[in-house]
Amino acid sequence: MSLLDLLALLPILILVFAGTTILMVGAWYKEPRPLIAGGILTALLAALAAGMVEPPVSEIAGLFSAGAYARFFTILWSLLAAAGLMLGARFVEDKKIGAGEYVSLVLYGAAGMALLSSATHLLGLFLALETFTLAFYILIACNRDCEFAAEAGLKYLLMGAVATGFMAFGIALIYASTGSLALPDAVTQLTTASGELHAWGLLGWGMILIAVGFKISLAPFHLWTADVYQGAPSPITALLATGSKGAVVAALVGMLAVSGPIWHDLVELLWLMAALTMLVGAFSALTQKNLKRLLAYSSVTHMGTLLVGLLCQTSAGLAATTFYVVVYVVASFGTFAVIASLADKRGEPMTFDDLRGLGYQHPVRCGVLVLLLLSLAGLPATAGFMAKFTIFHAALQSGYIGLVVIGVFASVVSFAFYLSVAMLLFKPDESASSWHAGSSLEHAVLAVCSSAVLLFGLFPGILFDLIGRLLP
Amino acid sequence: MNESLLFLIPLLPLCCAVIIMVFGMRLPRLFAEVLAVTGVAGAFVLTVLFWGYSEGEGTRAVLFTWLNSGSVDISFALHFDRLAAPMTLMVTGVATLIHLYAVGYMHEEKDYARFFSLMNLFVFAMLAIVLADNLLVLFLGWEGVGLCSYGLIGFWYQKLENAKAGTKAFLVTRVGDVFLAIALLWLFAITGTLSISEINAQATSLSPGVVTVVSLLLLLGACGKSAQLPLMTWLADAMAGPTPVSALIHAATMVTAGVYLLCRLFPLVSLSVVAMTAITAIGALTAIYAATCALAQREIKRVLAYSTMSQVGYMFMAVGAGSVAGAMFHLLTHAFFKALLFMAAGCVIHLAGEENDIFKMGGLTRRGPVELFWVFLAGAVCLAGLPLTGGFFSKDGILLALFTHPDPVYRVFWLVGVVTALLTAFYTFRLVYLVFAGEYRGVGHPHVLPLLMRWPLWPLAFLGLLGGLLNLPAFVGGSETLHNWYDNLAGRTVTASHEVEWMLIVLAVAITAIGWFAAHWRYRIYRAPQENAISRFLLNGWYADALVDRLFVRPFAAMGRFCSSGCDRTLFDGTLNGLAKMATGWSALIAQMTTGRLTTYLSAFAWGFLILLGWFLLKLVSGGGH
Amino acid sequence: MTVLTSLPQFPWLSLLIVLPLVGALLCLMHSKRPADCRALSLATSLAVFGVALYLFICHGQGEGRWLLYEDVSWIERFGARYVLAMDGIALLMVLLTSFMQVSAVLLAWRVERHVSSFFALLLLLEAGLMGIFLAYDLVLFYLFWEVALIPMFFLISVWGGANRRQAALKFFLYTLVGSFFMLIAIIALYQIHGAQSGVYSFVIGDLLQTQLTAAQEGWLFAGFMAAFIVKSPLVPFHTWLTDALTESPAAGSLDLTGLLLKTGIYGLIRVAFPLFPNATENFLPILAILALIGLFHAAWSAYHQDDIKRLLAYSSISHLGLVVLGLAAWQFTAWEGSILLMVSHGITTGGLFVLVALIQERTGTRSMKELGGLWGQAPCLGFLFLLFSLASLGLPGLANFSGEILVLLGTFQQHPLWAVIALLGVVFAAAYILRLVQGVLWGPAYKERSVPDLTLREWIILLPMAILVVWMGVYPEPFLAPMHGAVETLLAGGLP
Amino acid sequence: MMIPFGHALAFAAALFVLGLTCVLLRRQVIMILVGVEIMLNAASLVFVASSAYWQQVDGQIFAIMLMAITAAEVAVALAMVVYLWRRKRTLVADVFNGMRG
Repeated sequence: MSLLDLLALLPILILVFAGTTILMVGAWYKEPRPLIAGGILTALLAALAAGMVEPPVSEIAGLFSAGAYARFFTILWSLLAAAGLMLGARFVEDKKIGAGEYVSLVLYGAAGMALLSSATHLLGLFLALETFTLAFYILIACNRDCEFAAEAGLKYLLMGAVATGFMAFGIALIYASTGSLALPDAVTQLTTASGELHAWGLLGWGMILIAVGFKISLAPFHLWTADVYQGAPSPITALLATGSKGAVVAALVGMLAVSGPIWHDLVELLWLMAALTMLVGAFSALTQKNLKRLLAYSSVTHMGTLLVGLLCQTSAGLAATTFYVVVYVVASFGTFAVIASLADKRGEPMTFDDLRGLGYQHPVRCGVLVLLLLSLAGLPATAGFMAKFTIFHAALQSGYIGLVVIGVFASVVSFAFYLSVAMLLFKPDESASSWHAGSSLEHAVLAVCSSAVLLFGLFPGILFDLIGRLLP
Repeated sequence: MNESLLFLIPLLPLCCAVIIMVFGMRLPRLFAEVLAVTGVAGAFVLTVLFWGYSEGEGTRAVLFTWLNSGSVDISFALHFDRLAAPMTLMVTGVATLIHLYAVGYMHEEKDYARFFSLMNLFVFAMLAIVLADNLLVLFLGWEGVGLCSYGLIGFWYQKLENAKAGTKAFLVTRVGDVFLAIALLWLFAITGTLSISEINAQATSLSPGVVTVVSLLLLLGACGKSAQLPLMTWLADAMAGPTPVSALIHAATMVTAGVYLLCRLFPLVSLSVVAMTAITAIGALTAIYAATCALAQREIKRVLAYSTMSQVGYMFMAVGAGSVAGAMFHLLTHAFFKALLFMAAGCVIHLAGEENDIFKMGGLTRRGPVELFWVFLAGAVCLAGLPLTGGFFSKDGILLALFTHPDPVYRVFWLVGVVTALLTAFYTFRLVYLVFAGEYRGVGHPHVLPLLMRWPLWPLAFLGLLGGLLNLPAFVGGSETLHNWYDNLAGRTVTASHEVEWMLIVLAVAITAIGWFAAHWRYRIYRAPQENAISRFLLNGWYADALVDRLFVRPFAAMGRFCSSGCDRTLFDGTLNGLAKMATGWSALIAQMTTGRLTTYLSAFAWGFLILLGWFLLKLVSGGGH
Repeated sequence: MTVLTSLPQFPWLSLLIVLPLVGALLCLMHSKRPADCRALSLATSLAVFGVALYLFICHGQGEGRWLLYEDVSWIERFGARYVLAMDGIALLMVLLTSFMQVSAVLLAWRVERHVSSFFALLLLLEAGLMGIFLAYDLVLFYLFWEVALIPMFFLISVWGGANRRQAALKFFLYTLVGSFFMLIAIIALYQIHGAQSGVYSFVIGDLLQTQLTAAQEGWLFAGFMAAFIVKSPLVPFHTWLTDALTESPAAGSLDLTGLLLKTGIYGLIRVAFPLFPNATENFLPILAILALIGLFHAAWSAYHQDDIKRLLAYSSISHLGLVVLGLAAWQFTAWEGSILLMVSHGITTGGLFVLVALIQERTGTRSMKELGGLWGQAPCLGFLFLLFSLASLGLPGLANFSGEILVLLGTFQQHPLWAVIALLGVVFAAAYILRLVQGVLWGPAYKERSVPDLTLREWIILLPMAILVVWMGVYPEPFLAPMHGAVETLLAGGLP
Repeated sequence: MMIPFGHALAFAAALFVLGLTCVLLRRQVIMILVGVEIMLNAASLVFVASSAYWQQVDGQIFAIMLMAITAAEVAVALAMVVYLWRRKRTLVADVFNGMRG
């Protein structure tokens, strides 16, 4: 780890050291506001560092790359952490949670996500994955008042532990069959090696796929999603839904970009999984009576669509997936931000009875929520449409007509439940009880999210060119 | 005066109609009445002034292009020729008199603006038919006339039956209009133009089959408007409208529009023998049908309505026999005496205290002004065809044309014509006796008759009686002025030996006499009418209404129910709701998977691992991990 | 072959789209003061109408394929360009849209609940419609196609009638399923064209030259038709319209029937037919049969209705069946007739919907059993109701007749049987329209209630429509003139 | 003498499956965690075996890293267990089914 490596690793270091110092300070100095402000500043500083500082060396200790792609996602996850802290500020004060612990955990999570997105080595990938998963174990269960939070934490913990087991065993098998952990050659040997060892390697990849399946809630492994999203407090759910899933997908895209089409054996399995995920996600969301559970299942559908993008394994497919990830992160973070901004002493407006006619108490925020839901559904003029358009375009280009049709069918169903929520919010006759007015920080986050969704919807060119330059 | 002023004839009534419609209610009543009458009278005066323009080929006036798209280039154009001139004169003349009568008749009516604007609009539409140069302007008039009759029949809309009668009239005539429209489209497709004169010119070059079918379509179109056999059920109910409306529309002008259409397109229609026999057949059948129905009617106006249907049947027979001059001659004389009869009937109803049923009248010579009886009698005499009256000569001319037609089957039509003449004479005098003879059987007290309701009857009486002079047949020393006036448009010139003509005249006189005496014997001393199956059958017009209702109206409503609730509700919406229910069913099923218990989640994990292992083994076995 | 590069002149077409958007935004900002919102939205729609009129007068008779053309690059990576192009037909549609918008805003003057968002949605709908009529790039066309749905959806679901929510969802999802098939077809076509010519572009002008195999063309054509058939409701797919129309608020139903239905047929003319000429060739008979079935089915169903608004919905379907028949005849006069009929139907049925809304305001009911004798109580309203009903009946001298007679004349020359059957359908129109008029105007007054006659505002909405109805019936020349050139090129197989 | 690589792999796989069945069958949260630990140890066993087979040190480094991560995870898990016990006085996994559907 030469000095140059350290310089290349600057943003992560900022996040981690600041996190630790805030943790220590938090032990004595209980006042939440300055600590949270410090956390936000660190996250923004890290994003700035990732953006400004040109890393001298392109690979850090063989584990992580410091290329443009990695820096882009470091910036994204740091900004996300900053936004997460902004959302969490009021939550921490009301619930009297230790501000120091909260901020440090979020910062560690952000560092983990950034490292995961830039991982080029299986060990680095595993370590980064574990860092932010552990952070989330605690964050999910930190709300002592609501007994669902503990239950959600337990479920996430146990499922995560089993997934870690699978991941570790998968990596071990790949190492056994290829003899190396660095991604590009670990994979190339897989395709060239033959005989019995190759079989183990393939099983290893299957196991990793299962662990990833849990992480981004693909079809058979998605059952935990709804309970965890409902149980966890909204600021945390926002980070969980966008950050953790986005980072895993970013890691997969990075891996595929570096090593080219490696999944030719797994394609049928992935095809089945993608179709199953999209349909199961869409249909289970159709009759939900709780907004957070509905958003959980809708995120399952979105992950299915992302898998379609990954399945293409062409450069167009990867670019489309990256675009989709960014748009999904922005839109879905916004939806949970709206719920977080509405939360007050009585908890959060989740069930459809709370939401009925809410649009007339808080017109602006409900308007933003409807806009974000429409973007998640894929309405043109919002970024969601451009994202789905590129994914379907890439899928059609590489001949997955069947998946595109299933994707279309799932988006029709998703339009149905998104619109029923939109209608519910603006149901004219019921007069709903009014919720919290929301702090200025939350309004800032919402403003950023909604304008980003519209901007990328009307002028997607900006993001397309940026991604074009990122992917090698 | 250049010919573009020709447009003033139809436009004058139109402008007056629009002015009355817009400002009618705001301005004093007198203004509306005066404007209405001057509108029509002005048109009459203009027709007289322009009479010279109708010589020779007539004059053509174009206002502006109406439709211009690709090969279609149709403009608002009028053609004032020798066929149109007398018709316009009759329409505007009779309309003026009827408007004067209407001023008196509708004295107490509050909603006068709507009435007079619709009447003027009607005259405009009728003139559009008469003066049209191309078939589309004729179609415009054709539907306009249908609209005005719909509006005027349903004038007293407070009672729903009147509105229903108006709707029925509009719909039945609309069915006729469809056939006319098909003919119109077909003619345009084969001749490339809709101008009547060009169509008549190209008629000989068309294939006979097409000419026959187009002519039959034109016939059906004409039947719609002239209430001939297949489409006649609306005329009897049309009596729900005020009497001036019946006089103008259902006696003089609208019902004769069908005859005028066939005369206008005579060069085309006459080419097909089949069509000509069909026209005559329909005319004959309608004549006999209407005459029998008139026998058993209880209301004065329904008797006259069926009588009109019968007389128009005569005109169809004349056209079918090839004598346009005969048809137009009967059309003109019929217009005079039938309008007179309707207006007189209006006075009679007033005298009988708004009572329509002739069996509740009687002895009206003494209740009202005595001159009313003489005027009514003049009209009745023309209708019955007493010798030397206008009706006699025109009807006799038609019977002569039928008798002398080369085709033997026309003798049958001639016979039907003679029988109808007998029935006509009988029901006419039945009407006269029941209304005027004996004691007053009704309960109503007589309304006083304003002068304006009595004064216009006289000119029509004279025109009816002296109508024969218009086309006095040669063997009586007449100069057949009307026939010469039409010369090339007049169709077949009827020539017969003296014995035949005298034989027919003697027969006609005998027929009328028999009819009169039979009516005298039956109705001179009043006896209560006995109800039996035949009289009910005739009263309901051979149950034609019930037939139409069962054949068309009820199936239409059934189809409506089938399409709307059958197809839309159950089939289309049903499938959609089915799909929606299926989707929610599946989603409930899947949502149950998340039982909330951790063990199920972990077992799902295990199932996923098992699927992977199974797939992996499959891969190993099948491809050895290629 | 790149079509004309962007003409260096004032971007009129973008103005037509941007103006309503700006108006919508301003309306949202003034949510506290409803009076300002009303005035603002009226001013915006009048301004848009003014621009449309100016274009009609000054650019109405341009020769060459396009009267106005705007072309700016939008997403270089995909080759999707921001292309707006206006020909004679688009000009008429723009004019109709702006005119109906002014009357919709005036009609919505008495809305009380959430006034600012109502007008904002109305203006957003207008922007979407303008976009559909002008867009000449497939992605842009698809974008406006869906964007126009959202305001209509919220108009129905928030301000609608009894079961508005179900109707709104059905309306949205129906169109959505159709347009998703179109999306797949668009991408596939873009792919094939790119592979063939190396130029990856979504502009319809470029995509016209793609050589497609019969199977490919068949499938892509089916994809596009899925969207357009559902939107111009041909019979099996029309149930969404009757529910949406009966449940939508007055101004909403005016826009829905006057304009949204036309986007389906407009899509046929502008996108589906030119792009796939020979697939269109052998689809025309099926289209004609569907149109005829639609004509009769809707007429019969209309005859059976008791709710007058639902009756008018069915009458709209019946009229559009005739329009589609005119297009299926593939003949110059028939096309001009059907486009003229589209415009005149927008005005006549629009007028009827305005009157139905006024009647509902006054009597509180839409069922024919509780209506009757309106002529006595409100003669002016009754007269206009009669005028518009007769116009939609196809009475010569009024608006719909000129369109219908041209369609029939044109269709008869190509397929006499179709024209004759269509003519029978027109008689059925008389049946249900007269039943409507009798139910509403004639007969004894249902119950003694004071039905006030038309106020000044209502006169301002209805008078121009009445004048237009008579003008289009008597002298349709100015409306026919601009579309000669456009119909000429479209009939020539769309290849410029 | 060297144990053949195949045997080591097979043994590790068996160990992994045992761990998995322990996770699936046991009701108590703590016993599920034990199952997970077994699975992780199986993974580190494979690492050590393959590092010996490929004569590389990476596997062993990964094994040590794995120990660290397992320790961290157990720490957090047990903290969660204590927290749950204090709340619900039970550790049966299925008791925590407040959220469903």
